[in-house]
Amino acid sequence: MSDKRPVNLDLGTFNHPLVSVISICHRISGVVLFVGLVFLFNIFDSSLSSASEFASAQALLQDNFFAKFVTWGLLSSLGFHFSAGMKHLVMDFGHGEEIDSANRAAKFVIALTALLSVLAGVWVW
Amino acid sequence: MVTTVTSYGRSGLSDWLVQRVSAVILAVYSIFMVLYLLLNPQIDFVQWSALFSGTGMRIFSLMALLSLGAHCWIGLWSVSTDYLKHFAVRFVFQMVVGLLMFIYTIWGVQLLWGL
Amino acid sequence: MLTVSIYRYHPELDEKPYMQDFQVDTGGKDIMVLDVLNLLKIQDRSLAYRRSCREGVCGSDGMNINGTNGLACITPLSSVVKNNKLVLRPLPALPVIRDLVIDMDQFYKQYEKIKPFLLNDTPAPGIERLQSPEEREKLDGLYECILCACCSTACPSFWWNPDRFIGPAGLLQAYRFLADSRDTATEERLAGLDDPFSVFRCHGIMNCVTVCPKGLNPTKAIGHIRNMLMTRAT
Amino acid sequence: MSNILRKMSYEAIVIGGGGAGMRAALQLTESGLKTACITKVFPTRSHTVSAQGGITCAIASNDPNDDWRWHMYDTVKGSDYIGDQDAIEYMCSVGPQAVFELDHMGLPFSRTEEGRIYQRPFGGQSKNFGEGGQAARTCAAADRTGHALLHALYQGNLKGGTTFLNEWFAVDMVQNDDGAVVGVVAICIETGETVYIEAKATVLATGGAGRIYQSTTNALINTGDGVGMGLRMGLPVQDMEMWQFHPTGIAGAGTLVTEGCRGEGGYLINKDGERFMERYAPNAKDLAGRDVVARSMVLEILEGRGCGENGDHVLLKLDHLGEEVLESKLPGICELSRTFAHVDPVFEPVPVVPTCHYMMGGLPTNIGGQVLYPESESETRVVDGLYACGEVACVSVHGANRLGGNSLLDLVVFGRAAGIQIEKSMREGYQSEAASQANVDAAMVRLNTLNNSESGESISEVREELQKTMQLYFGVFREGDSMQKGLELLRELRIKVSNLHLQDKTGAFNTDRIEALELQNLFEVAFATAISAEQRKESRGAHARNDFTVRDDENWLKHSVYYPLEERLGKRDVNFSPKTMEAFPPKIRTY
Repeated sequence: MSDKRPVNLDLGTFNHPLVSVISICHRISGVVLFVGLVFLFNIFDSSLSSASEFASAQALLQDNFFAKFVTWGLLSSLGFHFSAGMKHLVMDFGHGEEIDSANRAAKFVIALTALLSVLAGVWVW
Repeated sequence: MVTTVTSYGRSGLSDWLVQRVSAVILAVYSIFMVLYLLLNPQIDFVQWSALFSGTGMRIFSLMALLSLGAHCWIGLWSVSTDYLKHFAVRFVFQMVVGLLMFIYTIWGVQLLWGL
Repeated sequence: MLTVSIYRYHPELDEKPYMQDFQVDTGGKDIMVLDVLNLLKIQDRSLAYRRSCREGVCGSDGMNINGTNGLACITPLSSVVKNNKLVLRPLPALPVIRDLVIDMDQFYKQYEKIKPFLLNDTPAPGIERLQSPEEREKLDGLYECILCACCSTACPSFWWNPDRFIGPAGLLQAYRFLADSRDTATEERLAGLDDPFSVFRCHGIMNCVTVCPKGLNPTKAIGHIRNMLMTRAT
Repeated sequence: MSNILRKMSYEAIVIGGGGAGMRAALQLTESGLKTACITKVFPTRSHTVSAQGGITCAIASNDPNDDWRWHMYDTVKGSDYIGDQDAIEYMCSVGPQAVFELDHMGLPFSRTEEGRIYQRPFGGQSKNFGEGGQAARTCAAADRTGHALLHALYQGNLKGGTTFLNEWFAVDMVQNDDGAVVGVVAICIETGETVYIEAKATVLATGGAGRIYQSTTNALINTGDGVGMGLRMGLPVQDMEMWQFHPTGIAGAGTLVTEGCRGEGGYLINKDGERFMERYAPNAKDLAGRDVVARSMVLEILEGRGCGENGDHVLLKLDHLGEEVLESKLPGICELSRTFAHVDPVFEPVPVVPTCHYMMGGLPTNIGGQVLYPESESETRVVDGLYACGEVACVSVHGANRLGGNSLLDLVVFGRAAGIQIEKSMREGYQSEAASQANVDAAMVRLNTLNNSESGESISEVREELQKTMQLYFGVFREGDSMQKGLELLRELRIKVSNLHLQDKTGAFNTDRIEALELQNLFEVAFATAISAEQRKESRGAHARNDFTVRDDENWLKHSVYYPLEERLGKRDVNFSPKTMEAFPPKIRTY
């Protein structure tokens, strides 16, 4: 009988508090960065190979919209992963473990990420 | 209470600690790189490769590389044990992650010392 | 009239769970969700849910109320109902026995894992073991847990690893005994927790703190356990 | 329908997973007997969890000179002299040991500066046999003592390795041809399977039945299952007219506000803001016996000095204690008041009204928890194989009125005692004949009837009618004429109760079936209460009659005994022979 028993895990029906949204996004941004490593290592490889490859990598980042977008995406993910990671570290030291302070911290993470993403956009374009 | 062969240090505490320490190193490295590039918008190949040929920067970069490997492994191992419920799928995923991180590390070392 | 949508499942009659809508006359009063269920039980005798103390101290009637875990008996309609609709589902992640009744075995197993009892290897005195008010105060915010499972079943880490992650409720109790000056099994307790799952699956998501009907803070307790593990290791 | 049930066998079974049941189970498990604790809710959901103020016991923490004999004196006086003095002596003298065991088990008692268990004043407590003023004897874990105690006991049982049959409902006991109890027929609620659980010793620890009243502090599960099973088996019950109305149930909701509130310095006021208990009990004031305070409150309300729009409650003033005291000593009360009375006791008084709280009566037992069958006023015999402890039992330590904090002591002391007695009986070679198929079938009759019902009365309607009737005719104040009217209504209800319609016939977690079975138990308890109340023609303790307003020691310094088969009320002598001291003779009871 127990095999047949359903489990209520219909995530769409649950309320997800801000702090928990931050947490899952931290994870998602981490995975995004991991996937982006292919791109970063290739760029890094080119940039150190020779002057001409350096120039073409530079050109790619300056002219190709797709490359620019990927760069911006990775920078934004990094910004978020970084901010949320800071929140984690702060929590590890025993701060922000109450609902109110955690919510404030979560809002701060969002604000900081938004700012960093905009700055990253300005920088890339 | 729960031991797992594929966990990094096989102790929750060491995994946790490695995750934190590597995070700090990566954070500092990221900030340094971003600031460096921002302050040197007109950077050229000579300056760029000179940066990475200094011993200090090589050590710093190697630390970041190793941190990256550990950080990704622990993070993705944890992701895989959450969502991938089929043993074979999880195992293959973990092997791919492990292999990739190994490749990235060797690749990075080669880049830095190949200059 | 309040529209109440309830998760229904009967193992002998239904292949799959479904949502059933009811209309309930609450008399315009701000009653508790449990009162609504009791009214519904008059309409439909087949509706299954647990309840006992009806005052928030026994932990029987934990359920998912309009998307958030809570105790039906101390959740007034005014605090959850929007657009005149109440949606009741069983607590997440544990198998449903029938309707709003879940099988809590896994939850209790995790509780039992942490050895939820005082261990003291010294002979008991003829009176109580002395404990200062300051030492006793450390147990406040820990011993009050009613094992309703609202926290653990709100925790994504518990959703994915209910057999390996102790979960907030069990960890709160783990710390309750670690923090008790009368307990001498600290080393044994810590040794049992230092693996990648039992404690360290906690990612500070804090859903447990958000939903705890007793206002307790498992996240904090887990932090304390981690600090004790750190101290032990260094 | 097949009558061959699956059989499970134990040496001892405990029915009920509350404080008394788990204390008994722990004792039995530790003694090495193969024991199972059968409980209709997961143990920590039992009603013991709701106890707030504490466990009264002379552990001499607050006052180093405290003496269990003083506690005994208070309890005898509190019982209005129909508490059995040998049992009270046992409870008060063994109490400290039982409480220390709880501490060793891990119960997180509040503490004094010396590191000892914190004790607070409760109603009816005195020093030096009533001569030394108010005592503080109630050991407390903030205002969550019951919760702390129940969890500590569950934890103790986990440590000890007790077998629990969680969410199993006992339907009826099985009696062999010799009349000995040899187990119980029980339903596994999760699957709906019915099983005969065989045991040489069966302990009833099923708690109270406050749900016979409409307004009660009791949990929804307090349906008198043990008393119901006993009565159906033809066992007499004792002092069933004695129902304690707790002075401070939150008006409307019925949830309990501990006497500890008054122990910590709170007091009751009427609509004029008058501290009216000064008039009714000049010495003890708000800490008089619960029966005295409850009656005074009802009188205030009846005389038009009640509070609120309808003048139907009085107020419990706590704000003068200050936020710090309230949050540290009475945190649970603050929480309950905010939730159920929409009042913050830090700023406003809490609306309260006397609410049904505790059943002093129950199955008569001796100190070892053995259920007794009173043959005459002075003769009893033991019912073989059957034990009872806690609220379902009438040992009797509470007599006509229980003192606050004595229920938790009762359940640990006598749960433990029942375990010890069973172990002794087993060591002495107690044996009983196995049940025959007919014996088991007899215990299945009511379940079968219910399962076969095609039509009949609505469970919820009959239950509501029962509760209304009890509330109206058998409340704080009682009167012959109206009780006879109530009895008439109950006789009509009996027909309905035997003709309930079980709509849901399925197996898994069928709460319809459980509620029907519970309702039948409730009815048995209510009927026994009604007969006993109507026939005890005096006022004593919690039993207050407008037509017989004084205590009648000449005729009624007795236990009442209700014999269900003949629907007859008999009497039984009260024990006035404690073992180590002189008995306390009846005195006029004033506070």
